[in-house]
Amino acid sequence: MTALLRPLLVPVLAVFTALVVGAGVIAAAGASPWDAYTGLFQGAFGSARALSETAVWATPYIFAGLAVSLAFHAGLFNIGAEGQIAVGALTAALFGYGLPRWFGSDLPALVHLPMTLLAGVMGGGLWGALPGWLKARTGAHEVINTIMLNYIAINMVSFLLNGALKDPEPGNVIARTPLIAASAELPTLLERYRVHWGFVLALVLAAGVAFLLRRTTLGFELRAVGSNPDAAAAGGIPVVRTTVIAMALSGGLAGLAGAVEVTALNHRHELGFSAGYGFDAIAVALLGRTHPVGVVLSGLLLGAMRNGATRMQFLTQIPVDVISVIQALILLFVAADVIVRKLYRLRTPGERVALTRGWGA
Amino acid sequence: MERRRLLFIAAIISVLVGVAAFVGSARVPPLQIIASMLSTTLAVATPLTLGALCGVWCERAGVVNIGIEGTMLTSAFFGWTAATALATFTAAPAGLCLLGGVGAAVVSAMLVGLLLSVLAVTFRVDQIIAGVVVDLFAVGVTGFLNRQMMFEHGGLFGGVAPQSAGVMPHVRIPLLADLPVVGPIFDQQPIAFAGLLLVALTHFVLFFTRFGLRVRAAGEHPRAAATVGIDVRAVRHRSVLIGSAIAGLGGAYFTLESVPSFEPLMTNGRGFIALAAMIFGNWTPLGALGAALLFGSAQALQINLQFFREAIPESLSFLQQSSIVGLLPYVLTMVVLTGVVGRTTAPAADGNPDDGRG
Amino acid sequence: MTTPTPALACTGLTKRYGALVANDAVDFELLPGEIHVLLGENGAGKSTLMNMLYGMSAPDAGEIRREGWTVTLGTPTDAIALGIGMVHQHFMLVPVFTVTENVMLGAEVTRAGGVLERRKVADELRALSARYGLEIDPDARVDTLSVGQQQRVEIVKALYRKARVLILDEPTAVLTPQEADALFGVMRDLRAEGVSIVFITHKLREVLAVADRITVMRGGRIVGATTPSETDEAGLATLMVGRDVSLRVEKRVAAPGPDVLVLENVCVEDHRGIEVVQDLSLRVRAGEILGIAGVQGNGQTELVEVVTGLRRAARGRLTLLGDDVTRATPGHLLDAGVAHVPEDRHRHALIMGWSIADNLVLGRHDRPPFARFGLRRFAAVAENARRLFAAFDIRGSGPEATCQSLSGGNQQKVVLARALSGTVRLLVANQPTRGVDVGAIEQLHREIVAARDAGAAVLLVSAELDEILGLADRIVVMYRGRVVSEVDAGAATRPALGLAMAGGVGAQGV
Amino acid sequence: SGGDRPARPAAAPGSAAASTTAAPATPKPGERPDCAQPEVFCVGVVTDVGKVDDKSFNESTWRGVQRAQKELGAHAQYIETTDPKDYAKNIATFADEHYDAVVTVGFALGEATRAAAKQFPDVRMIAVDQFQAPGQEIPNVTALIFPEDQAGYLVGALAAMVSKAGKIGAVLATDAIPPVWRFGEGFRAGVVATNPKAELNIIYHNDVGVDRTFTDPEWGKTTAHSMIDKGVDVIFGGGGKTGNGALLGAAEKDVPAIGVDTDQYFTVPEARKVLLSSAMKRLDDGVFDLLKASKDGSIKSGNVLGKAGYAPFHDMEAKVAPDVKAKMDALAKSLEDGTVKTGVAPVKPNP
Ligand SMILES: Nc1ncnc2c1ncn2[C@@H]1O[C@H](COP(=O)(O)OP(=O)(O)OP(=O)(O)O)[C@@H](O)[C@H]1O
Ligand SMILES: Nc1ncnc2c1ncn2[C@@H]1O[C@H](COP(=O)(O)OP(=O)(O)OP(=O)(O)O)[C@@H](O)[C@H]1O
Ligand SMILES: [Mg+2]
Ligand SMILES: [Mg+2]
Repeated sequence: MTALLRPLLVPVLAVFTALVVGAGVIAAAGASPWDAYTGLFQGAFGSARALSETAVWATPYIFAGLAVSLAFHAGLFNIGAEGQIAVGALTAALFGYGLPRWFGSDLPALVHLPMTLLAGVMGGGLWGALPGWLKARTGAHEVINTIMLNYIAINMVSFLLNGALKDPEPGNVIARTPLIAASAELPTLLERYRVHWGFVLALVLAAGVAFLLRRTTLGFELRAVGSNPDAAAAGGIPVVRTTVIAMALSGGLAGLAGAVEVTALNHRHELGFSAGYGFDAIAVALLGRTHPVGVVLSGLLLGAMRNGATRMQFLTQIPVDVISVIQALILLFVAADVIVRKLYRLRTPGERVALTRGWGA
Repeated sequence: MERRRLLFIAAIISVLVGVAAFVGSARVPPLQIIASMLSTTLAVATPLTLGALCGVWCERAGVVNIGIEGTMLTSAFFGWTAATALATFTAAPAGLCLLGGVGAAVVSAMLVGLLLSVLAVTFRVDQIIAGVVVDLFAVGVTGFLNRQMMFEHGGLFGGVAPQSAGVMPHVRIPLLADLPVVGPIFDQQPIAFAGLLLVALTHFVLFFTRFGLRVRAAGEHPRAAATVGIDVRAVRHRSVLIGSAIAGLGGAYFTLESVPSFEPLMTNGRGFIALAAMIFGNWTPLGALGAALLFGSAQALQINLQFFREAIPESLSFLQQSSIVGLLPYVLTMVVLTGVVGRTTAPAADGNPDDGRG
Repeated sequence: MTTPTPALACTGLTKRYGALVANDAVDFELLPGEIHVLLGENGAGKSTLMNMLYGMSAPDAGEIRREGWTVTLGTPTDAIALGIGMVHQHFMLVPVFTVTENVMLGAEVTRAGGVLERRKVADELRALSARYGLEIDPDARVDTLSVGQQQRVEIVKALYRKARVLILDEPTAVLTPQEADALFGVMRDLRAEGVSIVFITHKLREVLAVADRITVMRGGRIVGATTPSETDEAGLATLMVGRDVSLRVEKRVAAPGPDVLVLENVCVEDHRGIEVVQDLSLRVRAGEILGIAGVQGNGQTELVEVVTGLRRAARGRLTLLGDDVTRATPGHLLDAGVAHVPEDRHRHALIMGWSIADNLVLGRHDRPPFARFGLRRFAAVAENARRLFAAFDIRGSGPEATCQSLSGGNQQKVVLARALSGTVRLLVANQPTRGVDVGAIEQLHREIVAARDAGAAVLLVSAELDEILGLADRIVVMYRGRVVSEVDAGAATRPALGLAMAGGVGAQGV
Repeated sequence: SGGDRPARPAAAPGSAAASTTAAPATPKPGERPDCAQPEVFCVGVVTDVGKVDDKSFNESTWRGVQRAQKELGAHAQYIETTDPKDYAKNIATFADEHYDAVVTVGFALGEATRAAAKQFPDVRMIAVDQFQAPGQEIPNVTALIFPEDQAGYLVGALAAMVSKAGKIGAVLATDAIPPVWRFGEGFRAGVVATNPKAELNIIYHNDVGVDRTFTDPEWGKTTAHSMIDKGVDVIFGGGGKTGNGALLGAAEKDVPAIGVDTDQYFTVPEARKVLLSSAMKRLDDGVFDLLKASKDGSIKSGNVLGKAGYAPFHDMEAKVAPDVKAKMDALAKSLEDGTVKTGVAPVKPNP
């Protein structure tokens, strides 16, 4: 039991410490930390609807957190989840409203929905595979390329949403696609609540990623390339292909985050909807120690914080930015675990996990 | 090699300026368009140059800094807050308030830099993660404090929209500023001039002084530096602080030189473009300036294409959309990274926490 | 006759790394104007001792004296100020800096404002290098220099700082015999000027050639002292290892079969695009060990990379058992029965943070019995590990422990065990015993011979003449990317091979 | 502008911004009123993706609500939206607490507001900038819309009359938001009607994401400068802080400028010396009036047209010729009584 809980120790202490510091910030802002955190808790877990909304918020976090984690395991830092989400959402929306038109008839949901989700996976996957390929082939660092592709994605999506893919309905002025067909909608889990099958899919995929990494030869190869690409190459593992696959899978997961938002919630893609998921996903992955189970837990935590923030603001009128501050603090304490370990006088483990290498490597 | 890169950059800038002059020639004299492009380019390039210089300083010493965006955002906020507070609560003349603001911007940027270097150098946290922490922090803290100070009651300005101290005055260099076409280069605001000066200064310090030699050694081969008695950590801390101070000036550009107000997220990703400019410029100050000017001219072109939109044929009208011309810096950076246009080489120990100790 | 005050001395110097005592109460004296050789097997603690004397690491106990004065060396700066210079086992040069910049780094000459005086220093360097016959171009970038030239830069670096005590940690490991001889000339000149030198080497010939005095370390302790006139190579070897050493491998005469690997006119470029293997042709037959002798850096690494598919030949043709494998991938070659023991086990062979069991299947992880339908089968992986642990006498805390936790020798056993655990048609072993102690070496050699006897072709690359002479059935010598000599093992002699390795012309006739 | 000593807040009498000083502080936590009580009037504000301190439509709305707080004794709270998927949840947060009125700010909330209105028929929804198509009105939704085109038309005419070179520029955030587009098109119509030969340049930021286009004053200023460099001598800046940036750019080059939304004489003091006027839409007044009507039960459903017009000339009073002033007065009347039409569609037609 203690062995199972041990990896949770530092993240839990990091969250705790961040909340304590956050309480100081809230108090300094003239509000009661007790009220604020009560609101946060109520808003996140206080009712059936709150729980449902927390799951809704957590869903994209889990997908995107898994995306970033998977790349980490292959020694790659995917800062591009943001762009991959946008592209995945766009392609999913396109297939969601476009497929029936191209076929000239309605499609059964059993066909249409999977194809729509798959379109999102492919869109995000291609967007992720490109920097993977560039990295493996030319050594161009994936961090800078994924950042660049974020901007390219946002501009491209903006261009398409204002032009070719814009909802032509008279009266529409917003840069958004038409509504997807009902057959492409991802149903909710429960009557009257928004929590949807995407959440279940996220949990399933977390298990899937865990399975992939641990039980499959592909996962073995991914981790080998991530831990020591030279030894992997000498061991006959095709490093270029594996790197591309890793980034494609990572991008695909991020794309799925976008696709699920489209098919389950918004039923269309609208400009500027994925503000900041990409960076949040990094926090989710790191807080979850890049382990799929950890990612699910941290995705739920961050989702709860974002969701509960509404009620916190309602009760205290504390600006929601305080959540960003707390989130940064959590990441700070997780990344610099030395601080937490010193603070709570924990032993420092011998091994250090190096997540990335320099630009050149 | 470096010359080739600079020539390449100059060529692209000429093409961009040429396109604008050509497209608009029916309505405005080409020379006037070129002068206008030049002045827009310089303005847009200023924060990019300063941000890229920050990157050069940090990464030359071996510390990857993807927190430039956060550094600039933070300093933009504190610079403006300080200047405005001085203007509101003291009788100091506007110039002094602005100077105080610049000071606050630089100091706050250095504090952010200290956070980065403590994480990355002292604790040897993964540098990219340290940068992400800085960026997240900056967004949260500036958004939060901006609300607290500017809007809420009990805030610094008691919920009143405060009077700002205005922006930095233009400095005209006599005679030169009156030259045709290139005149705008000599009629700018202080931070823009400082940017050009700092490029030269950084180039000089990095490549011609003892400190620069040690900075570069720390970024190339920290262990070798340590064996000749150089305190690599100290060098890295100092470099990050110097770089951050320069980024602080870049932040000050937004709120004290460009416009007298702060808005949450107002740096709008320019820190990341600055990072791209640094890479594009192959980690050299001159290259960074060139790349910043290139990106600046891309934006200038975008504005000009919209201005002259009726001169663009219908079939090409999508070109004047900001989301298309706006892609230029990003696409160019990716192309450059592939090594097509002369390979970029990062300092060998960039991102490597090894400091020759233990 | 009174003994002069030692230029540098220490008493009771101790250094621990966790449970490992790297230096155990070491007493050491360096007299003025002597060349003092420090000898010892790998891991004996020589570098650790020198690092403490240079201020690079702090002793846990003990005292250091410079010319009789007790000193504390907190950083290299302190050591440099006391006239101590060190040339490290691995070069400490910034590749993109010029020679001048590298030499002045940390001891810069500046004008007002900290502006570097490059010209002045470059002129000083010219004078300095002329004086000691160390030709170097002060304005050349270090990454354009040969290893030997870089070595000279390192020495100039120390001399420039007016070092009176010079520590040379294995400076000859990467030098050709001629370069080494030139270095010895410099060392003698320096000695004549009163510079005291500590010289670390593994090459017994060199020891006898330059030493005034010899100190031997083993297991972190000083175990003996002698002088060249009192001993010979065999005596030194015994002193080093603590018992009589016989590096002769027991093996039958080879019974070579058909060609397994054939290289025809192969040319290979290194990462800089320089052709480091030129027009090389050779064949390795089943059941024989072909030894490639040569000083490191003469193209052997690149040759091995080509043979194992990690690098593409620029020109030429490779065939394996009759099939053209010029463009084959490492995975393909692995499947075809090419086993590889890379030169650098940490970098190219092992995933240090992984379990030994997983490392033992790396490369065959995706094939039955270790995987089926893309799914791994852990039972088979564990069984494999159990079997190889027993067969290769791997000593560690168990298959699930990380490779990190193994000693160097045992890590190398893991690499060889993995290489030999499948069907092996061709074993490519590059420096298979580097950094490995004598006991392990004997076992590793036995396994290689056993693979040969089972019918595998073996391509053995080694810089150690003894290893080549002991193992190989046929020997080729590589020099500057070419085969300069090919002989039967029975006919080979040390001097002849040594001459050929140094590029000597007489080698051809052997 | 650098030379002027900025005035202290105390020295800015009657400024719109300063009026917030008098508003009561947000209620202390713990003393939450019971909004279900009929005599307690509770107002909630849900912002678009953006903050209540955006110096733009969110803030103007909040100022109107604050006035209701002061004058009607209303209890007011806001929730800032961080992601569009929260629109519904945020509205429901107020409805669940039995708030009497919920003000939803911005066009993008249209669908969520209508859905919430059906779900909570007892809550009065005040839908700012959310035009209700005829025949689709919902009983408890009151849309507050403004004739931005008329305000734009007025200042367009002003610009055309003031411009000497006949070159006029408009720097606007985005044409994806209908009110901004209508300001721009109204401006265009006004310019063309007054001086058909005038050269009009409208540049939209349209950069990354709708929300970001409103928060880029640096771009606004740079763009204004680029226009002025090419001979433009009147600048119309609109769209949050991006537009403000354009005004500041004009001020720096001493070129007459026209603001938008509120009387920007008070929100961008640095541009006072060049600020001709502003195309105003009285969001705060409109919201306050509707809240007052909501409280006393006289509120109507459907679309309610708020006030729009142009702001006084302030410091530029002396520089505007008397005949221009007269023409402006006349034009304002004609627009109001419908004798002059702007010809601008309620929303941007699709390509
Ligand atoms: N930084 C360190 N941390 C832990 N152990 C170390 C460290 N440095 C050296 N050691 C260990 O101390 C012992 C002595 O190492 P040292 O490098 O001094 O050997 P050496 O005699 O120089 O060997 P070689 O001939 O291979 O250079 C070895 O077992 C080595 O692994
Ligand atoms: N730099 C280092 N940091 C930490 N541990 C080290 C370091 N170098 C060596 N070690 C550890 O010190 C021990 C001895 O290492 P070394 O490589 O010298 O083994 P060795 O003496 O060659 O072993 P053997 O003789 O048993 O083959 C091993 O446990 C190794 O993991
Ligand atoms: Mg060893
Ligand atoms: Mg050693």
